[in-house]
Amino acid sequence: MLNVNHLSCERDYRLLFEDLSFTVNEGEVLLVEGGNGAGKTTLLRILCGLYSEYQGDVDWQLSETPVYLGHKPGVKDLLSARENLTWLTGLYQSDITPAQITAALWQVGLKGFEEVLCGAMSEGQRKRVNLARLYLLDSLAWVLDEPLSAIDVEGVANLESCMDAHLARGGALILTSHLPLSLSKPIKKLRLGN
Amino acid sequence: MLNVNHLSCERDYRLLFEDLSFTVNEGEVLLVEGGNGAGKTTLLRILCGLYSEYQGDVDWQLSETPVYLGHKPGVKDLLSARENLTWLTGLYQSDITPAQITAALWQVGLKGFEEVLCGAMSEGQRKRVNLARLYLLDSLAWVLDEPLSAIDVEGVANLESCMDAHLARGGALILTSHLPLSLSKPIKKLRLGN
Amino acid sequence: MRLFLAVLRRELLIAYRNSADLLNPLIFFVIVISLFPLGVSPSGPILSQIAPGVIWVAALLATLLSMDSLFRSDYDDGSLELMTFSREPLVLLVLGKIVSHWLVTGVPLAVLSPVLALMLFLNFEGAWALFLSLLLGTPILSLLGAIGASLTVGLRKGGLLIAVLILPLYVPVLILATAMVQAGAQAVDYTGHMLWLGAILAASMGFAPIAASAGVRISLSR
Amino acid sequence: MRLFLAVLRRELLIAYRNSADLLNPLIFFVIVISLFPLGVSPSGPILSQIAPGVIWVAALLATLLSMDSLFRSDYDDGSLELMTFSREPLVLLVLGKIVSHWLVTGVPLAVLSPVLALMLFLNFEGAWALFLSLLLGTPILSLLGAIGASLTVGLRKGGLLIAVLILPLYVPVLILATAMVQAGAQAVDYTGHMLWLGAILAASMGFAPIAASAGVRISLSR
Amino acid sequence: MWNWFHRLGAPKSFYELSSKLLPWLSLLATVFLASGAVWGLVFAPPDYQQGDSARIMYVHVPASILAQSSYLMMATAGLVFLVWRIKLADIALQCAAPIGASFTFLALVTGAIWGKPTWGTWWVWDARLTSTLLLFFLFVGVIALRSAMDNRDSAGRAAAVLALVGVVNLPIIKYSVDWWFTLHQSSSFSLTEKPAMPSEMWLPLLTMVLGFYLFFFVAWMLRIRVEILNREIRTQWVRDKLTGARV
Ligand code: HEM
Ligand SMILES: Nc1ncnc2c1ncn2[C@@H]1O[C@H](COP(=O)(O)OP(=O)(O)OP(=O)(O)O)[C@@H](O)[C@H]1O
Ligand SMILES: Nc1ncnc2c1ncn2[C@@H]1O[C@H](COP(=O)(O)OP(=O)(O)OP(=O)(O)O)[C@@H](O)[C@H]1O
Ligand SMILES: [Mg+2]
Ligand SMILES: [Mg+2]
Repeated sequence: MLNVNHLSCERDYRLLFEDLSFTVNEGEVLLVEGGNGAGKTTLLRILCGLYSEYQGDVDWQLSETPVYLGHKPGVKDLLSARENLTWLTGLYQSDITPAQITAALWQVGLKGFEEVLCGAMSEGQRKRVNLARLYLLDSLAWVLDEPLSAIDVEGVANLESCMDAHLARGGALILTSHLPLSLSKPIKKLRLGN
Repeated sequence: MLNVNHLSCERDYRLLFEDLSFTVNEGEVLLVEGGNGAGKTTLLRILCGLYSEYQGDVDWQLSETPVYLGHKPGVKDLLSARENLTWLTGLYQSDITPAQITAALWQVGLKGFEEVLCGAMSEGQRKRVNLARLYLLDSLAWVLDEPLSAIDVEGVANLESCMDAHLARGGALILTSHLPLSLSKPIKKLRLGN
Repeated sequence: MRLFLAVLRRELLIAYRNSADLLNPLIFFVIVISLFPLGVSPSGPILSQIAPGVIWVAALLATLLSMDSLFRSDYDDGSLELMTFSREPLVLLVLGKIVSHWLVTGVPLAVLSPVLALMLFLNFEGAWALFLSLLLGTPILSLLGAIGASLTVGLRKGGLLIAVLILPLYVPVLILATAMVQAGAQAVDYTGHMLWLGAILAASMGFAPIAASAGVRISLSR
Repeated sequence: MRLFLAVLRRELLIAYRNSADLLNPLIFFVIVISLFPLGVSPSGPILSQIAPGVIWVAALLATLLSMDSLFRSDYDDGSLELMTFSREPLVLLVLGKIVSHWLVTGVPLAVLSPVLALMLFLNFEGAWALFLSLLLGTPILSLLGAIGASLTVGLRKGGLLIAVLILPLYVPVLILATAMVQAGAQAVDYTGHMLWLGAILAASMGFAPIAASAGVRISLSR
Repeated sequence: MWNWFHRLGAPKSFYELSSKLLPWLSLLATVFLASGAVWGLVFAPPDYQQGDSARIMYVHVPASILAQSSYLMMATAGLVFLVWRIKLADIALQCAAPIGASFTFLALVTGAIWGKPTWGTWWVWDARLTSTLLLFFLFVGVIALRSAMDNRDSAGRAAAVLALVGVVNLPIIKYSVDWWFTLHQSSSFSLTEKPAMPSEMWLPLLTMVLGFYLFFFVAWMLRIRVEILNREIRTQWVRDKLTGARV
């Protein structure tokens, strides 16, 4: 699904990674490891075309765009959870019903918060609104930058099963995480930094 | 060191906690637990006088102000790591030397990044700059909101030993965390939310 | 197209949510204008002479400064990067944001302007011409302003950098429009001015959204 | 006191780091002023008549809009809440920020103003009076503006809300200063005006920092 | 005195008290307004130079007076809220702002209408007019800030601070505007040299002013009561009230 060849990148004179080549196929997980500042976020942004100063080539065999989740919450403080999610998913697909939105919000444990403005939510809740996209979008490629951070313990378990489901239906998953991750499938690891 | 009596707080019509009473003494750790949206951040902000809509009373027997670390990085993108740290610590103490600053930055693993602007740092590195305060300030009360999030594995171990040292010298520690925490001292736990 | 409407709805919803934001450009407009009699002189002849210029400059500033937040908040909370992935071209989204901005700022300004014109002792014909000029001119302001907004988003520079970038581009509009109003005030025919404004509007319609979406991509890859 | 200096150093360092920010108010000031000959009329008599008002209104706007970001970025990255814990009173920090703001905005404006005055055909005496009035007036603008900034920080409203809140409070300064310049231009003695401006400055010195730090605390407890 | 102050400060007791006062106040208000209106518009003599157009004065002047004093009251409420943290004061401030703003607006409009026949223009940059306009802006500022903040408590305190700052500046503004106007005196009209009013004119005017005051208080109380119900909706006594109202 994704082929990366001879990818290298440096940011202000510090070489982050060099001549990186890997592939990710249907149903595979790639965990990008590395300490703080190793270049995980940079790599993921490159894969999604959000950062362009690199050598080498990245190509997706994919019809739809990958789902990207970054460090920033990506939700509007002035919109309610429902409105945010409707908008966020609407960017990719036009066939999502309000009922599905509600269901997704419940699945990320925001039952009762559907109409609360995201500005009035806690750190983790805001992140959950953004994560709820994963239950709705049928893109086969997920690129998630520290999806587990700020999420509580049940939340993490929840998310892992969601990822398992995604892999089971043949999706590909590229993510970073500083916490241990337990998935049903074997986890391919890519270590950045020395 | 800290006495809290009959503390209760609600945010837009949702009761977060009610009639909370606890004390934290020298050399004690209080871990505030609870799911996303349970009210951990709110409680910590109340303890630090950053949020004022509550009933009950909070009193510190403490000469200096507690060290607070919140969800936000708390560093200026346009200042270098050194400048940020100098400024942040200068707010509390006036007797900190450049040498100490450098040492602290090395201890949080930012060797080589002293002069890099924080805007050009990764999520975790930015957080580390803020955490470096803990090595410099001699306030006996630390109030840390998810200090471990976005920090890599070695970083976490590092931080835990730093906390142990703090407790050993009779400091008090109040923190929240979604990751497991291992300290030498027994951890008092306070669970919020149902 | 569906998406274009979705953007429109979202933007208007947000604007409605902080309705203060809706009114601010308007109030700003009024206040700035009423500063001039205080600063210059309250006498009718002088004021009626400077009225078109003053009102138009105020309109320029009101649009431009409200413009600054066009992409800012989307950038801050990261929803701007998500937009670049959308299933339809980014240009459409940008255009949606611009149109909604015009609806929320430009139109009210135009509607209110005659009152202010009268307060500055402009005659009715002048006030009417002013209204028309603003109706034709403000969309141009929004379009051009969007380019500046897209380029400056992400640099935390307050509203001033964008003003510095874009105000020079506004000069032709300003000159045309004020000339038009003065013509109107002297009961001279001003269809020529209107045609020119129309032409500029059409042109900027064409390239501004493209430039703006390019600007957004540039700001994001940093 | 040590801390006051620390704030000053930090603020100036940051301003120097994005030196664009340093120049923007200035350029904004220049551009806005140069819009008037275009919008109103290039004729000398008219311009010299409106010059004091125009320049001062431009100064008002330049200060106010640069003001908007006074606490904003500190709030966004959370360093504002850390400041409230400092070992010395918050008022001191706030005052430090205000002073540095004046140093990077007010002073340059004042220094540049005579040139613009001459461009608008104001005579030398007028230009000199203008310089003095700005030197005395801009600190007041920074002080009052800080109140607005402290109250609106954390609301993502762009620079307009603060303008709406604060511009009315600027009116006395505007009136006094422009009158002073006009007096100067007609070679009338204007020590009276200067004394008044000084009095207002002293007064706002007294209460503005307190109000502003109260505002900061309010904005933070959310 | 003190605990009376605090008891009144409790929304519930204010609600009770106001429900006793309201009928009387509203009655008085209607009486004053009606009699004043009839007296002023029908029986009072026309102005000797302006004729009947001057009768709008009976609306304009009270409105203008109210505009100013309502800002004072609002600011006082703000002070009380900041000093003693009495919730009621916050509610009072929030409710006073729109009313005061509308009175100011009324003063502007009636003034403008009056200006047309007397000065031949809708608007002149006369000292009084200008300072009223600025007063209107101050009101708008408070309202804008109030509505811009989501969190209620901090919104209240912010609005209070702003109102106080405004009140500190109000005299400076009024003075400077007057001075500015006299500076340009030659170039414009003024309201300052008005003929002393005969008693047949100022008595009805006085009645109208009182009527306006009463009306202001009535409107204020009504708004406050609604707001109280809004905020205390989850408390027992409100529940009882509502259920009681329903049956
Ligand atoms: C938009 C236009 C106007 C505004 C905003 C305005 C505003 C005011 C204000 C603020 C007052 C002071 C009330 C007080 O405290 O005593 C006032 C009083 C008055 N105004 Fe106007 N005014 C306007 C137009 C006019 C016009 C056109 C006239 C008629 C020539 C007029 C005649 C008066 C009179 C007779 C009083 C009562 C004087 C007194 O009680 O001291 N006003 N107006
Ligand atoms: N600014 C706000 N305005 C109104 N309500 C808020 C605001 N911030 C948080 N809340 C509410 O307060 C509750 C507690 O929020 P808080 O941030 O304390 O949770 P938390 O325990 O820190 O969660 P997390 O683990 O996600 O950080 C949440 O339910 C949220 O809805
Ligand atoms: N905006 C930027 N400008 C310049 N350099 C940057 C920028 N952001 C990050 N860097 C540099 O790129 C390197 C990698 O940053 P990146 O964010 O990819 O790290 P990361 O692996 O995501 O770290 P973390 O685990 O903390 O998120 C860092 O060393 C940092 O110094
Ligand atoms: Mg990262
Ligand atoms: Mg939290």
